[in-house]
Formats: sequence, structure tokens, C-alpha cells
Amino acid sequence: MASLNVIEFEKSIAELDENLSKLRRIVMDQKHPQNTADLPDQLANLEQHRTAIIRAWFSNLTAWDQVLLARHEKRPYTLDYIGHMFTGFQELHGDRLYGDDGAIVAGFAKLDDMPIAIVGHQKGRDIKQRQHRNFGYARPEGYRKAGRIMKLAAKFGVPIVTLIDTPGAAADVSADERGISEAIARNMFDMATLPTPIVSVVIGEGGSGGALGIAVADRVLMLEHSVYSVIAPEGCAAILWRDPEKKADAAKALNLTATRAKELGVVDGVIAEPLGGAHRDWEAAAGSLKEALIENLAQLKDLTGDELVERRYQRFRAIGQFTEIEPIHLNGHASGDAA
Amino acid sequence: MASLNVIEFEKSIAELDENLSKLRRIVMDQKHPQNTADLPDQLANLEQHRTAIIRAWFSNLTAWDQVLLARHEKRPYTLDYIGHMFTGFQELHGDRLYGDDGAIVAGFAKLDDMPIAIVGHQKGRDIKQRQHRNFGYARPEGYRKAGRIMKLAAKFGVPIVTLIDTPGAAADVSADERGISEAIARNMFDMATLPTPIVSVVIGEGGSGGALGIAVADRVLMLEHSVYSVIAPEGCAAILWRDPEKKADAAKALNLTATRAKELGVVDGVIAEPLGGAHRDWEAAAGSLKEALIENLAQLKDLTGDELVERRYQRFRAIGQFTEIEPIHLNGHASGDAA
Amino acid sequence: MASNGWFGRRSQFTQARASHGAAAIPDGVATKCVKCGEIIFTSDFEKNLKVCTHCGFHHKLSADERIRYTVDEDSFAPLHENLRSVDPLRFPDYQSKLDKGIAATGMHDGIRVGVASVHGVSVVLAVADFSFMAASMGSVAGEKIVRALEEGAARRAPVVIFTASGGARMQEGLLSLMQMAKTSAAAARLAAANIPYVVVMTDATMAGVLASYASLGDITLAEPGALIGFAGARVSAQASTQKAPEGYQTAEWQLLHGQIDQIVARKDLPDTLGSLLQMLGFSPEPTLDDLASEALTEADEEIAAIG
Amino acid sequence: MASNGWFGRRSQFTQARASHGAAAIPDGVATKCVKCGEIIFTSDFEKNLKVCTHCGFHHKLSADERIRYTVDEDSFAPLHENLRSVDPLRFPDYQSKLDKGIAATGMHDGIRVGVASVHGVSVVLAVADFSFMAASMGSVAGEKIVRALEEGAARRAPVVIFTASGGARMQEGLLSLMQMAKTSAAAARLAAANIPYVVVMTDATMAGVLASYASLGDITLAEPGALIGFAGARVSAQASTQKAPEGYQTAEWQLLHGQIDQIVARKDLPDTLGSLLQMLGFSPEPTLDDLASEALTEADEEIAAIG
Ligand SMILES: [Zn+2]
Ligand SMILES: [Zn+2]
Repeated sequence: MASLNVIEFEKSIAELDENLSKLRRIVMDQKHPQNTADLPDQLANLEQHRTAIIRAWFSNLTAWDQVLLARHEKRPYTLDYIGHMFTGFQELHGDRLYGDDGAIVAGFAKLDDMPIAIVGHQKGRDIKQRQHRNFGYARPEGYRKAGRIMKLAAKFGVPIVTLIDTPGAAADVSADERGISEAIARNMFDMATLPTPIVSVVIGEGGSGGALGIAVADRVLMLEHSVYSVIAPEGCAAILWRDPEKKADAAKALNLTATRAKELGVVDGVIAEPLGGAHRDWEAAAGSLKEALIENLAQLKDLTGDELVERRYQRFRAIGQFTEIEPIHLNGHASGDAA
Repeated sequence: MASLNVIEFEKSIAELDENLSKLRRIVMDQKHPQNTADLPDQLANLEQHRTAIIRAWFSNLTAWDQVLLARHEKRPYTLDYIGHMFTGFQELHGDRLYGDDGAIVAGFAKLDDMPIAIVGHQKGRDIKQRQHRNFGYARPEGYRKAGRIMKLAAKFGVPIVTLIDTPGAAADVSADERGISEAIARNMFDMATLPTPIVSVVIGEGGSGGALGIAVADRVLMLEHSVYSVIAPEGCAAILWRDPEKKADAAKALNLTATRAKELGVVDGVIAEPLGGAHRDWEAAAGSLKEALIENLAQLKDLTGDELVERRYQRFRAIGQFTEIEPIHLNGHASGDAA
Repeated sequence: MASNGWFGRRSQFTQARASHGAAAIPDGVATKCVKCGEIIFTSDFEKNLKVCTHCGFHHKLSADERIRYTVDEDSFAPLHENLRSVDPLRFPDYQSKLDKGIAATGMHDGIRVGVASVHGVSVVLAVADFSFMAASMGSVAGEKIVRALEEGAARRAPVVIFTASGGARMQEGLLSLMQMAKTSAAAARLAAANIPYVVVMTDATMAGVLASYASLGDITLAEPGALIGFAGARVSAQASTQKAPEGYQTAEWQLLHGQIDQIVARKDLPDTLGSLLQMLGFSPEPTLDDLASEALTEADEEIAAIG
Repeated sequence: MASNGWFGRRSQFTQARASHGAAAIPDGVATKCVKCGEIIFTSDFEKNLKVCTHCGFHHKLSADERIRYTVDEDSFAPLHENLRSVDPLRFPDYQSKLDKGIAATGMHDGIRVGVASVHGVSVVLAVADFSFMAASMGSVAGEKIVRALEEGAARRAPVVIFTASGGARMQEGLLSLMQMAKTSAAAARLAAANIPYVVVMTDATMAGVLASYASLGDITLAEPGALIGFAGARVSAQASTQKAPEGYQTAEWQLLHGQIDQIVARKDLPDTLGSLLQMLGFSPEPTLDDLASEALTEADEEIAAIG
């Protein structure tokens, strides 16, 4: 099964599901149960079979499968999670400078009884929405809106949750004209010193600086089938092998899965998704995410602003791998390339 | 003489000056002094006459004359004053958001040995410069550049000098699109709390909110022949009398001269200009301005940031004229409109 | 405000007159929408909070109507009603304009200030009334706004301001202009005290008011269709090389350009305000009923403890 | 950085090779300008700080050249030279690329850090060398930049960083990406300590480095003609509906778009840096000569007091 890619796999599951629902209808409609007494057993078998297939396929995912799952067009997006996890969402718009970016949503809502500031990338599902959301490629005004709302949250001591789901920041001429680089950098700079708890969760695509621009947090989590990468696999393949089609190899080389990100110390936790991926059960996915948010926010709530900022700094300060050779001795004996 | 307007007056002085310089040349070139012995006397008389004419005309200026003097195209502009008063000017550009506005210049320089942050409106002298400077109508990015540099100055404890010379802020569609109102408001908001000395000087036109957007200061001064107004006289006349040509009456009604602004408590001091106006002697005008800056900065230098901010707040807090009638008595006796 | 603002201001005055003139049909039974021209029964119009039942246009409100439509019943207590304008510049016709405004509205200036509660949350409220000299900002309006902002800081209560204004009041010259700085400085003080400041922009919020305290809210709401801009249409057209875009200077256009958080229908404003204030950490004050039931609960607990 | 950045990065790599390949004509006596193609005597080229004597193009410099051209003579003392890259992801060909970079430059990464003085003002300096793997930012580069920023805070000395980079270093995956956050956080700490941070952008400053510490200076200078942008030309073209404008992603274009304070010719950089640091309150350290003459003056005063 694992040789099927996500699209093929999803198709096979869809066929299975169609058969299953036909069978279920027959069982339900059955006026004369004695004639089809073994149908319920057949149904149960088929359901077990379905679970086994999914489990098998998911137990053997390649990095590229993970990329496709993270980009799955039925995967819940930020506003879907907000709808399922929070109440009373008050979306707030605009950067007060230039515009309002549909690729980032921001506002306040309640997580149970706790006010939370929410910032997240937003993709669109239909053509019109995709254009409005710029396919999730956030623009300078999106990052600046995010920064404005996060500073507002910090001012009133409201914790911040950010949801990451972008292929990358907008890279067109107009984004450069309005300082997309500065906008991303400034958010990281500001987030590093906001004296309020921040939890970031990669829910889909964690695309490079565009992702990190709203992900400098006390806790960084990833959903099981999200990815987080310094560069898109296609781009990486094109550089390494002059062949964007080698994207699956690149995906592997980039170590962009949640498991690897956790092992590298880049994320603090991986949130399990419902069997078959978040797109198969939004409610359950949102439930797991909500639970993780509550747990992580609870762990942060007793820290003072200063403590949060200090720990957040040390958290990122510690990321990176290198060796430090013996310092050069004053008597002229230099150690070699000890790395 | 006072019935001449500024343009007519300037023309008559220019004719006089031409005669004077001819006469001076004759006196200088004189090979045979005995033949023209009375020339030096004539010259002295003429010079006295010139001074008397100027003094007479300037002793009887109308508000509208003041407006024309403030707008005089030979009047020194911000960069001229910077050149004459400061050394080592390092101009800094850009708002880090969208662009760089030529209608506001900003940077650091030394006033004698003291580092100063300078922000000022800038008009242009020739057509090309006027376009580049947008005729002194500053745009959102100009106010945001100004705000950025002023915050930078406050961060490093550097005093701020702002020079005001604008007919008003940019009022076109694109200025509105990028939040000209927010940009002006935000600067006033920020300037109210910057913990560093701020001295603002109206050097030419103090045009409404466009002027005030960089003029929330510990000391607000005006050059003798500058004006400061809530609205341009032409606009005021059009509203009051549906006739922009009644601008002279409007200028009078608006009380926009330095003397009146001082009497109203809106400005703290009026800086004398050289006889005949700043445009006749840039060096002398800059000298007076420099002296006033040094004096006012010296008076502020021992105050702490908190003291500066508190006094600045109270300074503006106190501006306004109204009456407060007796509060309504609880026994039902209301005082009338006691105002 | 400024040479840039005056056409804007005039058009606002005109609009104000039109609004107040045209909306009421003489017999009082019917009202004409200033936007779509539809004739509506006045009772329906008022039941609909003066929003046109036909086109949805949000008509201007008097300060008292605004307060009635917004705050918890009977919760409003006015403050600073005793401020009166003077005529510091002896400006042509100013006094007669003030007199007319007083006669027309029963107010002494275009701003009403007080304390109230919204969905149980105590707030300091300031409300503009465009029908008093286009709610232009002179010394009194500036002072009232400043006192409202200071009151919020002193009580540690959120400040909610419903803005509407043609801009700074020309007739008080520089004193009016300085109210922009004065109100902005007061907003900065409130911000430094970490107290929320919510602005609701209503038709029309222009020039010197838009370029000062109206643009400095932590959160900025606006009513649908409200005219919001720096300069009036004519000045802007003179200054622009481009044609005014569709919807220029409407609340909707300002939302697109990043200046507004949300456009909120009049009927939803109390809920939205209440919700936002709670998000920022301001809970409803307990009512007498709440206190009574809390006392009962405590009594129950004591009994339980004894039992 | 990112899917957006990679074409950019490749074009930078190409440019780097072109620059270092084409500039030196084999015999070493003459050098060819990579911009205008003019052949210049190498001695003139170097005397002119590697600025083309014909077209003024500012060629890329090695870290050592940059230091030599910028700081007071013999004032540079290196720090953190002992950091070495590892290959945490066992990324294809990474080690061989590192080895090549080391062999070509004698450096172990694209960043050199140290303390120095500029016009007598003590600073912490970080300098990028584009010829080491396009000075892409991996764990070592990020760590060095952070240490430089922390060193500035600890010494209360201004930090001056000459930036150049193709972006984050792909070969260290997420670890490289996180260096953007790490360096930005360190810049925030320096800012909180009220210590000046001056960035000088040099050819080419792109992607993940531009979108982190390079854009966070209190003051941002750039060399004339330096390529500065988020995504490379091809990605940007793919993403854009509009054509790349004239001068797109040059220092001059970025100046127009508000991102740069001043474009400064290489020869003027020491003066400009010295002047700016003094404006922000950092005076030259007294030299030994100063101290000697000060001691003399004090002696004179004592004599005067006695006399
Ligand atoms: Zn209608
Ligand atoms: Zn050349």
C-alpha cells in the first residue's frame, strides 16, 4: 500500500467508503433480516479492513507523503480550527498602515473561558477564496496585522496562539516593495519580547520564513502530519539536482516531518491526528489540538512576563548544532579542525 | 507703504537695492574722489532710507502679509537651516514600511558639540525639487519616517528638534489609502511620551495637522514671520464667505501670526528675524534660530524623561479656552448658561 | 482641519443639514432615507435604530439616541455637562452658530461624555453628535475627550468613543488645532496605563478628528457606510492625479486599507463591544441580582459546612 | 529560505562564482569588472577598495578585506573562530561543500566576528564573506551573529554587521531556519539594552538573512548597487503579475522603498560609521596619546594650582 501516493491512496479509500456506505444502507433498510443475516458481519469485516489499510499505509509514510498530507486540500485550515476550538471569535483586520491581508487572520476568541489572541495563516478552498487568501502566501500587511494584534494581546496580558499553514511568504515584486523581509524580521523581533504566553502550532505547511514570522513562541508544536521546512522540497531538488521532480528525495533530505523536527529540538511536541489524517475528521483533530493548547497554556500561565521572555529567548538560543574546537593556545599550539 | 503687498514691496526694495549697489560700485571704483566727494554721503542716506522703508513696512504687517512672508519662495527651508546651524548632518531615509518621503527630512547632526535628531518638512525651490518634495505636503511615509527617527533618538537619549514648514499634509487619494490620518495621529501619540527633550520651531508655514504631526514638543517656537493655522486662509474664506478671495479677512480672523499664537499660549516664544525677513539674510536667521535652540535645549537638559513627558502632557493639556458653569445642584436648582 | 480639510468640512456640514432636514417628513409619520430616498414609517425607522429598512444605510444619531441604542438600560450617567464654549478669537458669526447649535440640539457642544455599562462592563463613554456644528472639535470637545480618556485611566475602566466630526473647529483657530495634540496625548496616557480604548467611527469621521484620537484606538470599529477620510472629496480630487476609487472614504474602503478592525451593524454594537471588552480582560460588574445569588450561595456553603 | 527563496539563492551562488572567477585575470596584473567588463590594473582596483574605477561597481570583498577597509588599523581582534559546522542531517554533499569553502577561503564559515574600533569608537563587528557557500546561514553563522549581538550588550558597545548572504543554509534544514528567529531575538535583546545596532548591507543580502537580523538595525546602510531582496529574480517573476521594475532589488531601489537609511560608498564607510556612532552617544576611546596629553594637562593644572 505504501507505494501508493496520497492521491492514489485517498482514491482507494474513497472507493472503499462508497462500498461501505452502500452496505450500511442495505443493512439499515433491511425489511427481511433473515435473507441477509450475514450482512452486518460483512460490514464489520469491511470496516476492519478499511482501518487496517489506513493503518498500514500511515505506518509507512515517506517524507513526501507527509508533504502531500500537509498540503491536502481537505485538511482543516485556521478558520476551521478556530470554529471548532474557540467561541466568540472576533476577527480584527488591518495593519493600520496599508491594508488588510486575507492570507493571515487575527483576532480574539475564548478557549473555554480563557480569552486568547489568535493569529494564523489562512488558505482558501475555492478559487475565489484562494485568490482572496493569496493561496496562504502572506504579505507584509499580514505580518504587520499579526504583529499589531500580538502586541495588543501582550498589552492586556492575553495569551497568544498562532497557527502556521503557509507554503511561504509572498515573494512577488509588490511584497518586496512593501518590505516583506522587514515585516517577517520585525515580527520575530517583537515576538521575542512579548511578555505573554505564546503557543504556535504548525497545522499544515510550515513554509520557511513565512511560517517562522508568526512562530517565535514559548511552545512550538506540530500536528502529526504537518511539515516544517527551511525550503520547499521542489526548490531544494532544483538546487541540488537541477530537477524539481526529485522533490521526494529532497523532502527526505530536509528532515521536514514532525517527528524529525521534534528530534532536532525545533518543536516541543507532536499532536496526534485522527487515524487517516486531520482531513478525515476535523472535529477530532480540533479536539486534540485544543487539548494540547490547554495543556501547554496551563504550563505557562504561572510564569511572569520576564520569565516567559527569558525562557523563550533561551529556547531559540539553544537551537543549532555545531562543535567548538579547543581554543587556540597562547603558546602557539593551535588545535586542528577538531569538528 | 503698508498698502503694498509683499510682492510689490519686495519689488520696490529690489529696485532700491539695485540703485544702492550701482552707487556702491561708483564709490568703490572712484579714481578721482574730489569730483564726487558727496557720493558716500548720498550712499549712507540711501541706505538709511532703505532701512526706514523696510522698518515702516514691517511695522505694519497685516495677517495676510505674514502669510505671504511665511510662504516666501526665497525663505530658508529646513535643509538651509540645517546647513547653517548644524554640522555633520547624516540624513536617514525611509519608514521601513513602504517608502521614503521627500517632503520630510530626518537625521542626526551636531549643534555645536551636541548630537541632535532633526526632523523637518522640506519644500523645493525649482520645479524638479518641488515635485520631489511634494511642495512640502508630507505623506504617510514621511510622518512614519519622522516617527521612526524620533523614537530612535529617544532610545539613545538624543534631543529632538523639529522644523515645521508645510501647507498641510498630503490630502490625495493615495495618502488616504496609506493612512495619512493614522500616521499624523500616531506621531502625536508617540511624541507625547518620548522621554527626550523636543523643541519644535515653525519656520514658515505651520499648516494644520500636517504641521502638528511633528510638533508635539516641550517647547514650541515660531519664527517672527512664520504662521501657524488650523486651516489655510483661502479654505477658511471659502467656507465663511464662499469666496476664497477673502483670504486676507480669513487670515485676520484665524489669528495665525506668531504674536497671536504666543498670546494664545500655543507657542512658547517668538524668534526675531533679521530686518526685512529671514529670506533677506539666511545666515542671520539661522543664527537667531540656533541661539533659541541652544537656550531652550539647555533649559530642558536637566529634566528626567519622566519629568519631560509629564510637563509636555500638561503643556498641551492646558491649551483651550472654555468656561465651566456651576455644577447642577442636587436640590434641583440648576444654574443657567453662565458662560 | 487645514487647507486640505475645508471642502471636506463643508461637504460634511451640507450632509448634516441634508440628513437632518430630509430625514423627517413634516407630518412626522414618515421618514425619507437620505441614501436611497425610500419613504419609511418613522416608527419602523426608529424601531430599526434609524437604519434604513430598505437599503441598510445607518443614519446619523443624536448623542442621546446613540447612548440609548448602545448602553445597558439606565446605566448612563453624564459627566462634564457644564463645559461651555467661549469665543476666544471673536471669530465672525461663531457665537450665533453656537447659539443655533444649542437651540437645535439642547446640547452645548457636539460631545457627550459619561459613565455607563455595556453588557455589564463599566466603561467611560464619549459620543459625538454631528448635528451640533458637525461635531467639530474646539476647546470644549477636546477637553471633554481628554477628560473621558483621563477618567478611564483613573477608574481603570475601558474608554469607548463614538466618533463623528467634520474636523477641528475653525472658529477657535489654533486652539482647536491643539486639541488634536491634547487628545492624542491623553490617548497615549491611557495606553501607558494599559486600559483599553475602543473607537467606533460613525458617519462622518473626518480630518482633524480622524487624524487624532479617532485613529488611536486599541480596537477600531465602524458603522457600515460611514464616511471616513482625511480630506473632503473636493480637496482630495484637487490633490489627486488618480480618480477617487469606488467607495472612497467609506468604512468599507478604510477596512480594505487596514484602518478598521470590523464593520459592525448598529444593532450588533452592544454585543460586539461587550464581547471585545471581555476578551481584553474586563468582566461584567456583578449586578444586584448576581450579588444576591452569590450571597445565597455563600449561605448555602456555610450551611453545608455546618451540616 | 523557503520555496520562495531558492532560485534567488541559486542566482546568488552563480553570481558569487562569476564574481570570484571573472574578476581575476590569470596573470594577476589585470582584473575584469564583473559589471561593466572593463579591464583594470589590479593594483588600481585594490587601491580603489575593489570598486571599479570605470563604472563604480562595488565588488564583493572577503571578510579580511572588509575588515581592513573599515576598522582602525590593527584594531580588530577576532572572536569565536573556533566554531565548526557539523552535518546534522547528513545532507547530500554538505560536507564536501564545507570542505571546498574552507579550502577556498581559509575560513570555517561565512561570518567573521570580533571587536575593533572605527574612528576610535569600540564596536563589536560581524562581517559576512559571500565566497564561503554564499555566506548562507546555518548553525555556525547564526551562533556567531548571536554571540556578536550578545557581546555588544555585554560590553555596552555598538554592534556593526556587514551582511551578505544567499539566505538560510538548506543543508541544515530547520536548524538553519531557526537561526532567523535566534538572531532576531538577539537583536531584540540588544535593542532592549539600548545599544546601537548598525547594519551595512553588501552585495548580496537576500532571503532568510534579509528577513531576519539584516532588517533589524537601528540604522541600515548599504553599499551602492548591492543586490538586496527577499526572493531571487526568477521566483519573484513567477510570483508576480507585474514586471520587475527598473533596478529591482538594488540598494537604490530599496532606499526608495523605505528600507535603507543611506547608501554609502565603500571609501566613506569608516567616516559615516564613526559619525553615526558618535551621534548616538558613543565617543572615541581615548588613545594612548590622548591619555598622555591628558596626564600632562593634569600635571599642568596641579602646577598652576601650586603656583
Ligand atoms: Zn435607504
Ligand atoms: Zn565596472
